[in-house]
Amino acid sequence: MMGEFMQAVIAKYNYWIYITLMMIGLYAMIAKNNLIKKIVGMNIFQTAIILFYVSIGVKKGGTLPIVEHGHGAHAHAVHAADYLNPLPHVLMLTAIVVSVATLGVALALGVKVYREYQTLEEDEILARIREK
Amino acid sequence: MKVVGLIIALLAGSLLVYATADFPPLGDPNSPASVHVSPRYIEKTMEETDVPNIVTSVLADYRGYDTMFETTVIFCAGVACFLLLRVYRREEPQERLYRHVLTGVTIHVKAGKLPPSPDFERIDSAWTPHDLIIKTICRLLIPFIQLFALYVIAHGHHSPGGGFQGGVMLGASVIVLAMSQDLRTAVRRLREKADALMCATGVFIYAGTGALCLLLGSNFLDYSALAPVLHVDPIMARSHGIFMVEVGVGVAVMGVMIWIYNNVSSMGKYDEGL
Amino acid sequence: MSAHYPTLLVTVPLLSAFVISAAGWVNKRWCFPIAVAALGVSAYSCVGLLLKVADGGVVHYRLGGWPPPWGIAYYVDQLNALVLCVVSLAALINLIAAKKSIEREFPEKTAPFYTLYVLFVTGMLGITVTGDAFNLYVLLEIGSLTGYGLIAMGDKARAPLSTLNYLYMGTIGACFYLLGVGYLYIVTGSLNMADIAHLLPPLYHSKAVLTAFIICLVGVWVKMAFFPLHGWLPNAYTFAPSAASSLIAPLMTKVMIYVMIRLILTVFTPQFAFGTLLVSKPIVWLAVAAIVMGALLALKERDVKRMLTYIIIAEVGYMVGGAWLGNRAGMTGAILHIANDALMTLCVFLAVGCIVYKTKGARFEDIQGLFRKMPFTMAGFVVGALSIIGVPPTCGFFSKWYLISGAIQAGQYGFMVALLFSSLVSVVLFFRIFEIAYYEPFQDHHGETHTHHASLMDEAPLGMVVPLLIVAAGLVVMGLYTGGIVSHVIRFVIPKGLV
Amino acid sequence: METIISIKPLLAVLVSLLVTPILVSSRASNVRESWTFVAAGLKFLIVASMVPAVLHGSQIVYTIAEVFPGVAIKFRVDALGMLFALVASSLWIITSAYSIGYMRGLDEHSQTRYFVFFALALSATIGVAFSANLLTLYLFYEMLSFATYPLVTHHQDREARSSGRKYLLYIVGTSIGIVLPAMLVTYNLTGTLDFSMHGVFSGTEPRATIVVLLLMLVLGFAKVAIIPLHSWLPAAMVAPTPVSALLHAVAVVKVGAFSVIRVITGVFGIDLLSRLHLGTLIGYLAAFTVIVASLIALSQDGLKRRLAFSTIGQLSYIVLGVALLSPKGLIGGMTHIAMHAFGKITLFFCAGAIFVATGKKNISEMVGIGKRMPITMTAFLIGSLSVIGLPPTGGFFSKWYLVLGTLQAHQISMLVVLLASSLLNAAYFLPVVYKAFFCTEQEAMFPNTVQEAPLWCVVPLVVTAIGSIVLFFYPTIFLNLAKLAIGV
Amino acid sequence: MLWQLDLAVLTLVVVVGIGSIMVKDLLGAAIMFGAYSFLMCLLWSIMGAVDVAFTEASVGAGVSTVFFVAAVFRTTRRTKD
Repeated sequence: MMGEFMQAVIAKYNYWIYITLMMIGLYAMIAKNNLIKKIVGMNIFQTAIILFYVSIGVKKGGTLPIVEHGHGAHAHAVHAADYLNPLPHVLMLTAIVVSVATLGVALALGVKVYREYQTLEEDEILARIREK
Repeated sequence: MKVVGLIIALLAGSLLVYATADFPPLGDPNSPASVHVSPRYIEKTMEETDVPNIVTSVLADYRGYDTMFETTVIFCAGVACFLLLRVYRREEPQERLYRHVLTGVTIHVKAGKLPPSPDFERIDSAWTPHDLIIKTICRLLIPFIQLFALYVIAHGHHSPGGGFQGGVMLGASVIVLAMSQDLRTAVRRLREKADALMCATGVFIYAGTGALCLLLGSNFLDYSALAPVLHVDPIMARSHGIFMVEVGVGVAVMGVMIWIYNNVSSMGKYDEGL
Repeated sequence: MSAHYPTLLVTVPLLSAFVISAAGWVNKRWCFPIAVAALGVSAYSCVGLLLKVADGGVVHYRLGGWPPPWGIAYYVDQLNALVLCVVSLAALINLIAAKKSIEREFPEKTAPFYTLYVLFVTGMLGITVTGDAFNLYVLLEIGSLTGYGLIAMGDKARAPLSTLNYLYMGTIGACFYLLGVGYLYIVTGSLNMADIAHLLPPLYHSKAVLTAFIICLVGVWVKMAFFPLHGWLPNAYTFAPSAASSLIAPLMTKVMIYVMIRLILTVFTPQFAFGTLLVSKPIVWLAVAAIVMGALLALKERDVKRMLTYIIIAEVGYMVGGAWLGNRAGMTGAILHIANDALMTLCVFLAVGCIVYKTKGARFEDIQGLFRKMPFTMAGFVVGALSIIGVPPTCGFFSKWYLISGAIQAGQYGFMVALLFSSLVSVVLFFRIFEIAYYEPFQDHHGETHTHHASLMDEAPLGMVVPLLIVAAGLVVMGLYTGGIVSHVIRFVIPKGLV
Repeated sequence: METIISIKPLLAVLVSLLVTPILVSSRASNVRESWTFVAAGLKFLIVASMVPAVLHGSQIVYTIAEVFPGVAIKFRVDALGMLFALVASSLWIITSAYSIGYMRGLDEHSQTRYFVFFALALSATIGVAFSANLLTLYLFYEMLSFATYPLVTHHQDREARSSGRKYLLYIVGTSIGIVLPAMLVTYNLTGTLDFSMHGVFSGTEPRATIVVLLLMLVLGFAKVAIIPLHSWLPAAMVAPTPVSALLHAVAVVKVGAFSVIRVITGVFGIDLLSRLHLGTLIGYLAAFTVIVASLIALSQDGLKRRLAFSTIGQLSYIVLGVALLSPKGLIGGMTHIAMHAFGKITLFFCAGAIFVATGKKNISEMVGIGKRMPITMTAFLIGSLSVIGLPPTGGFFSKWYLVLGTLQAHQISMLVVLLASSLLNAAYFLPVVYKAFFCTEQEAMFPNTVQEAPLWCVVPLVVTAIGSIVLFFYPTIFLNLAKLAIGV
Repeated sequence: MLWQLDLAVLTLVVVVGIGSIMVKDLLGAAIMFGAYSFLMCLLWSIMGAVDVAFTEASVGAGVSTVFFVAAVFRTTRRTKD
C-alpha cells in the first residue's frame, strides 16, 4: 500500500511540484498586498503551468526533438518514440512569450500606479482613494 | 485576504491533485499526447519542411499561425507600455549632474545652462560611480552577444533557438548598453522612432509572409506557395518561409524588448534609465 | 476571394495594426482612415462569411495548408459567423464614433491607441473564428493585453490600479483556461476542438476531463465576470476612456460567453455538460445570484457608467444561466442574447460616451437636463435602455423571451423570476436616470436655473451621434429579425440532442 | 371568411410614426401643426378605407416578421379592432385641433415634444387595435406606455414626477411583472398566441392554471384600471387636458379595456370561460370597481379627478359587459368603447376649455359658469348624458345592451350594479351642470369679462358633443362592427 | 539523468519560489525570481525541452529580471509583505 502510494508519488513527481508552484503563485496573487509581489506571484503561476506542459512532453527513451543526421539523411526512418514530444515545447514557447508580455504591461501599470500614489501597497492606495 | 487566498489556492491545488490520478505516468511513451498528434511532426518534419529542429518546424510552420499571434502579443505589450508610460511633456529637472571625464569630479548645473567645458559628461541624477571596467567589458561583449544572437536566429533550423531567442538576445545587448553606459547613449544608437518602426516591421514581415502566400493563391501562411518566387521546390520553400518569419520574429522581439525596457526604466521620459 | 474570408477577417486588421503603428510616426492623420478601412474589410468579410455559412453550411479553413489536427484550422459554423458579424460591426461603428473622443483625450497618442484598438478587435475576432483550443488562448491574451492598455488610459488616478487588478484576474482566468487545455491535451493528445470532441466520449468519466472542464469553465468565467468572480469589472470599465469602454464592454464578456458555449457545444459536447455532469442546476442558481446581485448593486450606484457595468454583470448571468438551462430555448436565448446584448451595451455606452464628451462626467449630477441639451443622444440612450429592460420591439425583449421560455421548460422558475426581477429593476434604474435628465434643471456656471423656454441644445458632434442612432435603430431591426436569425442561423448551431 | 393581405394596417400604424421626424425638424409651429393634421387625416382615411371590407366580414392581414415559431408580429384588422381604430383615429383629428387651441391658449413649453409623442401614442393605439396576437398587442401596449410618459409628465415639475413614477409603476410594473410571464406560460403551454374565436387553449389544461392566467392577463393590463390597480389614472390627470382627453378617455384606458376584451374573447375564448364559469369572477371584479369608483367620484372636487374616477367606473362597464359572456353583453361592452369615448372626451374638452378660459380646476369654483360659457357647458351636459346613458346620446345604446346582456346571462346582481351606478353617475355629473346654469347673481363666481375659450378649443368640443348625439340616431356602424366581432 | 540532481533542482525551485514571494525587499524578490527562472530553465533542459529552456534563460532569467529591476528602481524597494 505504502509502496504503491510512493510509486504513484514518484511516477508523477513533476506534477506534484507544478501543483505546489501553482498554489504558491495563486496564493501570492490573491493574498499579497504589494503590487509587484503579486506580479512575481503571477509569473510563478505562469511558469508552473509551463512546467506542467513540459512534463507532458517527456518521453522515456526519447531524445531532444531535433532530428539527428540532419540533411541528406532521408534514408533513415525516423521513429516517433525516439524523440520527445515537441508539441508542448512549441506551445510553451508561446506561453513564455505571453508571460513576458504580460509582465511588461503589468510593470508599466505598476510604475504608473506608483507615479500616482507614491506607494505600491494596495491597502495604502485604497486608503488614499477613500480619503479623496 | 490571506486566509481567502490560502483557501482558494488549496482548493485549486486539491482539484488538480485529484485530477492527476488519472494522468498517464510521467514519460509514458504510450500516453495519448505521445501517440496522437505529435508523431507526425517528428516523423515527417524532414520530408515536409526540411527542418531538423522539430520545435522550429512546428513553431513556424505547422502551428505558425499561433506563433504569428505570439509575436503580435509581444508587439501588443510594447505598444501598450509605450501608450501607458510615454510622456512627451518633459519637465526639466532643477539641475543636472555632470562628471568630468578625466578627474571624476561631479558638478551640479542649473537647468538650462551648459557645463563649463566639453570634457564633462552628463550622468543620471541618481549618482553612480564611474566604472571603467564595466563600461569597457560591456562594450567589448556587446558585438559578440549580437553575433551569437544572429547565429541563434540563423541556425534555428538545426539547433535550439530561433527568432525569438535571438531577438531577445539582440534586445538584451542594447539593454546591456543602456545599463552599462546610460539610457541616452543607447537611445542615440537606436532612436525611439527607429525602434518602434522595427517592432512594427518585424511583425509585419511575419504576417506579410503569410499574406504573400495568400496572394500567391494558397492558404494563409502556406509557405509552399512561395516556391515559384524563391525558385525552389515547395519543401525548401517551407524551409525558407520559416527562416523569413524567424527573421521577422527576431526583429520584432528585439525592438519590443528595448521599447519596454526604455519606457519602464525611464518612466516614459527617455532621459534617465537604470 | 470569398474562400479566404475566414482568414481575411483576422489578418487584414492584424496587418493594418502594424501599418497604423508605423504610420503614427510619420503622420498621425493616416491612422484613423487605415483603421476604418481595415475594420471595414473585416466586417465585410464577416458578413460575407455569415451569408456563406447560412447558405452552404460549415466553412473550414486550413492555415498553412496543414490538415487538422496537425495544423491550426478554422471551423466556422453559424455560431461563429453570427458572433463575428456582431463583433466586427460593433467595433467598426464604435471606432467611427470614438474618433472625436480619442483625439481629444490623447492627442499625442492616437496612433498607439488605434493600434491597440485594431489589435483588440483582431483578438476578439480570432477567438471567435478559431477552431484550435490553444490558438484561442493566444488570441485571448492579445485581446486581454490590448484591453489592459486601452482601459488604463482612462481616469488618470484610478484607471491604472483597476486595470492592474483586471490584469491579475485576467491572467488567472487565461492561465486556468490554458491549464484546462493542457489537461485535455494530456488525455487526448490533441488541441483541435473538433478532434478533442471526437476523442472525448470514452473518457467522459475520467477525472482529468472533469477537472479540465471545471478549470476551463472557471477561467472563462473569470474573464467574463460571472458573478462571484466579477470583482474586477466595475472599476475597470468605469475608469476606462469612453472609446475603450464602449469597445470592450460590449465585446469582451460576450466573446467569452461565446467561448463558454463553444466549449459546451463543440469541445465537451452537451451530452457531457448536461448529461454526465450534474452541475446545470447549481450553475443556473449561480446565474440567478449574478442577475439579482448585479441588479441590486447597480441600484446603489450614482454614476451612469458604473451602473451600466453592474448591468453587464447581470446580463452575463442571463447568458450563462440560459446556456446552462440545458434546453433548446435556453441555448437559443443565450446565443441570441450574445448578439443582442453586444449591440445594446454598445448603444448605451456610446450614449454615455457622447454625454461624457459634453459634460466631462456621467455622474447623476452631470446628467441633469440632458433631454433638453442632448435630445438625440438621449433618444439613443432611451432605445438602448428599453432594450436592456426588455421592451418589444427592441431586441432585448426577444432574447429574454427565449431565456424565460427555456426557464419555464426546464422548470427553473428561480431563473425566470430573476429575469423578470432584473427587468423591473432595470426600469427603476433607467427611469431614475431619465427623471434626472428630464426634470432636473440644468445648472450652468453661474448657478442660475434656466427656464424651460431657453433653448440650450448642445449636442455631441455628428460623428458620435449618428453611429449611436444607427446602433439604436439596429436594436429595433435586430428585434424584428429575431425570427430570421433564429431560423436561419441559431437553429443549426444547437445539436439535435437538446430538446 | 375572406382574408385580404394588405399593407394598409401597417400604413395606418406608421403614418403617425413617420411624421415624427418632420415634426421634430419643423421650426415653425404652423408647419408642425399642419403636419399633425395631415397625419391625423391620413390615418383616419386609411382606417376608414378598410371599413367596407371589414363590414363585409373580411379580415385584412399583414405580417411584419415571424419572431418566434408560431408567433409573428402581425396585424389583423377585424371588426372589433376596426371599431376601436375608428374611434381613436377620428378623435385624434379633433383632439389635434383642440390641442392647438389649448397649448397656444396656455403658451405651453415643449410643444414639439408634445405633438411628437402624441403622434407616437396614436401609432401605438392603432397598433393595439390591429394586433393579430397577444405578442403584437403587448408590443404596442408597451410602446403606448412609454410614449405617453412624456405627455403625462409634460409639466416637468415635482408633481409631474411623482405622478409619472406612479404611472410607470402601475403600467410598466404590471405589464412586465404580470403580463409577460403569463404570456410566456401561455405560449409554452399552447405554442401560439394568435387571437381566435375559440381561444388558444385546448381546454384540457388544469382549471387552476387557467384561472391564474386569466387573472394575470386581465389585471396585468393595468390600463383598464380595475381596482386595486387604478390609482395611476387619477394621478395621471396632472397631464395637460388634451392628453387626459384623448389618452385617458380614449386611447390609453381603452387600450386596456380593448386588451381585456381580446384576452377574454381571443385568448381564452368565450366557450372555455363559460364552460369553466370564469366570467363571473371577472364580472365581480368589474362590478366592484364600478360601484367603488362611482362613489369615490362623488367625493372629488377637482373636475378632472372626478372625470378620472368616472372613467375608472365606465371602463369596468366594458369589462363587465364582456365578462357576462352573453352576446348582448359583449355588444354592449364593445360599443361602450365608442360611446363612452365620445361622451368622455367632450367632458374633458370642457374641463380644459374652462381651465383655459378661467384657470379654474375645481367644481366648487365653477358656480355660474354656464352663463359665461354657455356653449361649453351645454356640451358638458350632452357629454354627461351620454356617460350616464340617457337619450338622446349614444351612451344610451351601449348601456341598453349591457342591461340586456345581464338579463340574457341571468345575472340580476349585475343588473342592479348597472342601475345603481347609473344613478351615481347622474349624481356626480348633473349637479355640476345645475350649478353652472342655475344660480343667483350673488352666487355666480365669474365676472362678465370671462368669455368662451378660443375657437380652437370650442369647436372640437361642439363637434364631439354633436357626435354623441349623432351616435344616438346612427349607431349602426358601431353596432354592426360589434355584432360582426362576436359573430352574430 | 541523475535523480539526485533532479530532486535537488526541484526542491530548490520550490524553495526559491517561496523565497521570492516571502522576502521583504522587492529588489531581493526580483533577483530571487531571476534565480527561480534560471532553476526552471535547468529543470527544463534536464527534461529535454532545450528550446523552452533557452527561451526561459533569455527571457525569464534575463530580460524579465531586468524589467523587474528597472521597475523596482523606478518605484520603491519597500514592501510590507
